[in-house]
Amino acid sequence: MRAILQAEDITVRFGGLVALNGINLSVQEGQIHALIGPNGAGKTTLINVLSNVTTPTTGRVTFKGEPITGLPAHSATEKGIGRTFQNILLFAGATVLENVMIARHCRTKYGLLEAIVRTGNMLNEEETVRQKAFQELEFVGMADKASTIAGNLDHGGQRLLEIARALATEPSLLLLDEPSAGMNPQEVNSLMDLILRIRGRGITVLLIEHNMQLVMGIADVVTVLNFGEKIAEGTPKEIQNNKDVREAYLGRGIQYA
Amino acid sequence: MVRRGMWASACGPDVLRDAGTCGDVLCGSDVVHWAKRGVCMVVQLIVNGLAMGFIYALAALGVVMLYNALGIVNFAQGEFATLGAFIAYSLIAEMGVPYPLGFVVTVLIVAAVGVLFERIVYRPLRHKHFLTVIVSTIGVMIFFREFERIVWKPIPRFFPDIFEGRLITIGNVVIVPQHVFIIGVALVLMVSLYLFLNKTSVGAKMRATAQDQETASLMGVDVEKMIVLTFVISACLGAIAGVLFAPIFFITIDMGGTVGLTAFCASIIGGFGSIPGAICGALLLGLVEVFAAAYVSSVYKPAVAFMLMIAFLMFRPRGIFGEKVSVKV
Amino acid sequence: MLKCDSLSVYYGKTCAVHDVTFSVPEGKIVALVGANGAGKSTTLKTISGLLRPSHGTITFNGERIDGMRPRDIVARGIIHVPEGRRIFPGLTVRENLEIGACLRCDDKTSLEKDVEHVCQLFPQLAKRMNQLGWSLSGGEQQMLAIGRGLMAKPKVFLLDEPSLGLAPVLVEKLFEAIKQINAEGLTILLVEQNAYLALNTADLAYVVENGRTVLHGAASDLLKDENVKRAYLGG
Amino acid sequence: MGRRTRCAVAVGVVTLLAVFPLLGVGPYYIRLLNLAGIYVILTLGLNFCVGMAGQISYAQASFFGIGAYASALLTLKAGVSFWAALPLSALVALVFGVLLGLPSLKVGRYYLAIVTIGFSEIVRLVLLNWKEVTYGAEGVKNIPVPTIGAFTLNTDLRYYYLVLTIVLFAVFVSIRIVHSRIGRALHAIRMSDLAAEVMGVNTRYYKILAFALSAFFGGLAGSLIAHYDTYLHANSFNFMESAKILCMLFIGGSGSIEGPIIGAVGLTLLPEWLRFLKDYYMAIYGVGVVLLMSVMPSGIRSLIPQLARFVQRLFTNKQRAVRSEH
Repeated sequence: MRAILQAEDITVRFGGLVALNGINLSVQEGQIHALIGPNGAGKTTLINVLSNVTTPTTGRVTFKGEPITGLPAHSATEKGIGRTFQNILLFAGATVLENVMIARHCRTKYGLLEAIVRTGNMLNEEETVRQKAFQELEFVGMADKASTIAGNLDHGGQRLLEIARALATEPSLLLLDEPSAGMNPQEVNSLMDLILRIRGRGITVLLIEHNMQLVMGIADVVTVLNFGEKIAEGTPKEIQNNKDVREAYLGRGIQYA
Repeated sequence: MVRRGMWASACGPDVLRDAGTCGDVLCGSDVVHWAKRGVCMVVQLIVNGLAMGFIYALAALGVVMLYNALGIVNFAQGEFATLGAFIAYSLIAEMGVPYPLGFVVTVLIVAAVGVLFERIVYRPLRHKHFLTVIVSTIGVMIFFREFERIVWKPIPRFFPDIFEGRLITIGNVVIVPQHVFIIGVALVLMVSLYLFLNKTSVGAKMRATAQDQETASLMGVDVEKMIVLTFVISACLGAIAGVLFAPIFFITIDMGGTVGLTAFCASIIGGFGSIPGAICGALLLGLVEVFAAAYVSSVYKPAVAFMLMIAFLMFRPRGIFGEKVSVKV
Repeated sequence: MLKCDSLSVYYGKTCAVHDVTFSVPEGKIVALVGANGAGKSTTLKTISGLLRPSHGTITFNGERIDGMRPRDIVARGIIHVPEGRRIFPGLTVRENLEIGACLRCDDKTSLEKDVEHVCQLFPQLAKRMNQLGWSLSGGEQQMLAIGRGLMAKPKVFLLDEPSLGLAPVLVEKLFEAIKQINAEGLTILLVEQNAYLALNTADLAYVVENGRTVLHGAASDLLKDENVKRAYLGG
Repeated sequence: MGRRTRCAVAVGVVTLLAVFPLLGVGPYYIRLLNLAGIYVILTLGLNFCVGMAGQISYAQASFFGIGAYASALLTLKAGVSFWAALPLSALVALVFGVLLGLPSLKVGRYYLAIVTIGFSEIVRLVLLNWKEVTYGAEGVKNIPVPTIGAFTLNTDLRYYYLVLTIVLFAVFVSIRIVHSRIGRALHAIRMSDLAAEVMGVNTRYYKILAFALSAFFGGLAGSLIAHYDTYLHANSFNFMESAKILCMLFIGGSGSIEGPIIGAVGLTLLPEWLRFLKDYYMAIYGVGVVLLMSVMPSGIRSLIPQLARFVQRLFTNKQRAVRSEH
């Protein structure tokens, strides 16, 4: 096994606030890696750093052995890092299919003139875009909703669409920010199945989650953050029995008379 | 159809520049040392620049208060100034109302327009896309201009000088009393606005509403009323700027546009959303404009504000006092 | 005292709260427990008048309050301390507190007394009276938010995620203060993601899942419930 | 609609537009149509920037002016033929579009609005004061009329076909861009800058591209107006002109192809039909913009689906009637 992504000594400061403090994280290829911790622990900030949305104050990120810190976010996507957003960030006015088609952008090449002249190459690429977009919708089970306006989907549907959209960028690492938020237990079950199927495609998954059932059920490795610092890392079992984690997050430690 | 430049008339009769160089005439007859004449001109230019700066500052305060409270920029803001100037002209010059009374009545009328603006233009657009808001305020701007064109006809009006052409002479320095008057009124207004916002409970409620409408309503603040009040203050500041500005230049339909856009530039230079920043930015712009017109070229005066603003956006986007804006994902 | 009956709330087309029913007896701490996005905060926002329910009723001391303006609800003594503290960053601590009391037409001395009271409860705030809100630490901001709510002399307190992003030590202190406020006679409806903490603090609790109340009972019983343990306590 | 029907409709519309002015329309109305066509090009151009990419721009009149001056000066001073000056002036405008696009990477929303206003004001002042090149406040006179061999486009009707050709070109290019990865990328930027970037769209590049395309179309329109009016003055390309184009775009419906066309044609012809309003026209226009924005924020275009359904119903009813007769 080898690390697909390596973050070294990541520190992020916003003004006086330290959001992340010297985090080291290594994600192994082909695994499901969960990131847990209380709200405000810096999990989303870390995901933002890994997807190059936020530039860290110090530290470096290497993806497949190549440094990616400081690159614009779209080139991280091109290199194979896909992501979803905690506060669902869909193209709400566009249809479900259009949402996924936009995500194929970095896997198509034709330019302005080809678009105007409509060369054969352009038409081929467009055909592939449509096919692949449909495939991803089928993969997450939303093909029947292709022409729905994304903003009109229910919460669970929007989360799935975000995943389909991220998959359409052909990532080798998928970052999921609270994919189960707002889903009911049945939806969570099928989400767990979906995440396993994503790994089955050879895609490494790094996810932020609050739902312990999901984390403990499918994660290979769990990292716990608290106050911008890594307080524990290990298998789900190890984490559950870790005293620090219970105090900071799971909450066993706080007792009242 | 003759299409007129928006600022064409504003840069035409450059009264300011004449006032600035009048030192040549007044000091020149004496046997004054050249350098001394230079100094006296600089002092006069500073007074001119500050006067202009304070007018921009009043308008900029209106812009910033509205932006802080509602997150919108009203591109028709400058029209409050034009409207104020025209109404004051009608009341004072045409109907013979005494200046102080005319001034107050003008401000009251424009305040009422501010209330209407909130009801008719802002409310229906509250949660719309910012582009829609921008286009809508263009509509308002067109309406105001055409309304003024119909009522006051497109003839430049000259507002009577309340000081009847007297000049203040201190040594070799000649100062136009209107400039001093502008600086005085603006200072008094700023101090009272500061006291109102910071020392009264209504002021605190207004600031609370500006910072977080939802939470303010959870505290029992009447958010709607505070928003209307913000519009009223913003409109009043515009109107006052217009009335003060009127005696310096001709009153034209384009006048407010210049003041309004310069005020935006000033608030950007100061750091958008910062009240002290807007004031400093406005004073800086007033001074730079006057000095550039006197020493470089008056032809490009209307663009000075924009050039300075673009320079700031390029090299110091936070402005003089602005805080760092961070994007939240 | 406060009752919600089959409450449903929509955000646009998506249903955030679906048939939520619960009641808050006087003098008790009642907790709403559930995962992120389960509809707990939406419920609180609906009670305080920020959102309008599409179905169901909210009654306070027998009077229907659903659909009222937030102002009128505040005037009846229901105070919502919002999620994420939401203190006014550009106002001083004292001004923040005074805004909290803005619907009371009290004189200066009684206001001053209440400010004193808040300072006794949270001694850290006393030292920072003239600082601006944003300069406070997270814990102090939460204290200020609660203090600001107390200034309105509430009858019912709606607390939304008070432990959010706070260090465990601070959380402990904060919850002691909450218990103290309750002991002084204030009824509290608590929304908390940390189920363990919530169940340890509350007298009664309701479990909310996907915008429905699925389980309720005495907090101590729920703490022992196997399902609750598995879903929310990570056990 | 299938490919065939679409082609048929397109051919029909083009034929109609080509034949229409020959049916005894007075030269005054043809002049209006020419102006409408020029505004269609301008508005379609602005649509790339504002409608599709969501980047506010008050500078369309400047690109219009830059194109007009470039074309006029190229023909007058450098002796270039109109047919070369037309694309060249569009390219000159494009370069300025890229220049203006650069700050759009740093600032957004209201800031960008002010930057573009500033840009257009600076352009106007330069055109007005750079006497050696632009003839300053006198304006540019005697701009040559385009010729094809011995044939001169010196009547409104003859110019009509030139304008029509460029309009069709603009519409064609717009349609092709909308239905491509470029159109999708621009649209994505409008909906969410951040999401677009994370989905792999190089938002910097596409924002600049949007400005460049806007400017290119603006330049084309400028060249057309210069050789049509044969006289130019810098003050025509002012803030209010930009505001007017922006209003056309939003009243028609931004982001689409039909919206800008409806807006530009409608607002050019409307004053003619509303002549009885005289001086009040512009004031009512202002009020109209405000009302329309609050009632119909996506423009008149949003009426089209309803209209289409209505027409379809009429059509199907007729068919049914025909069938039942048999």
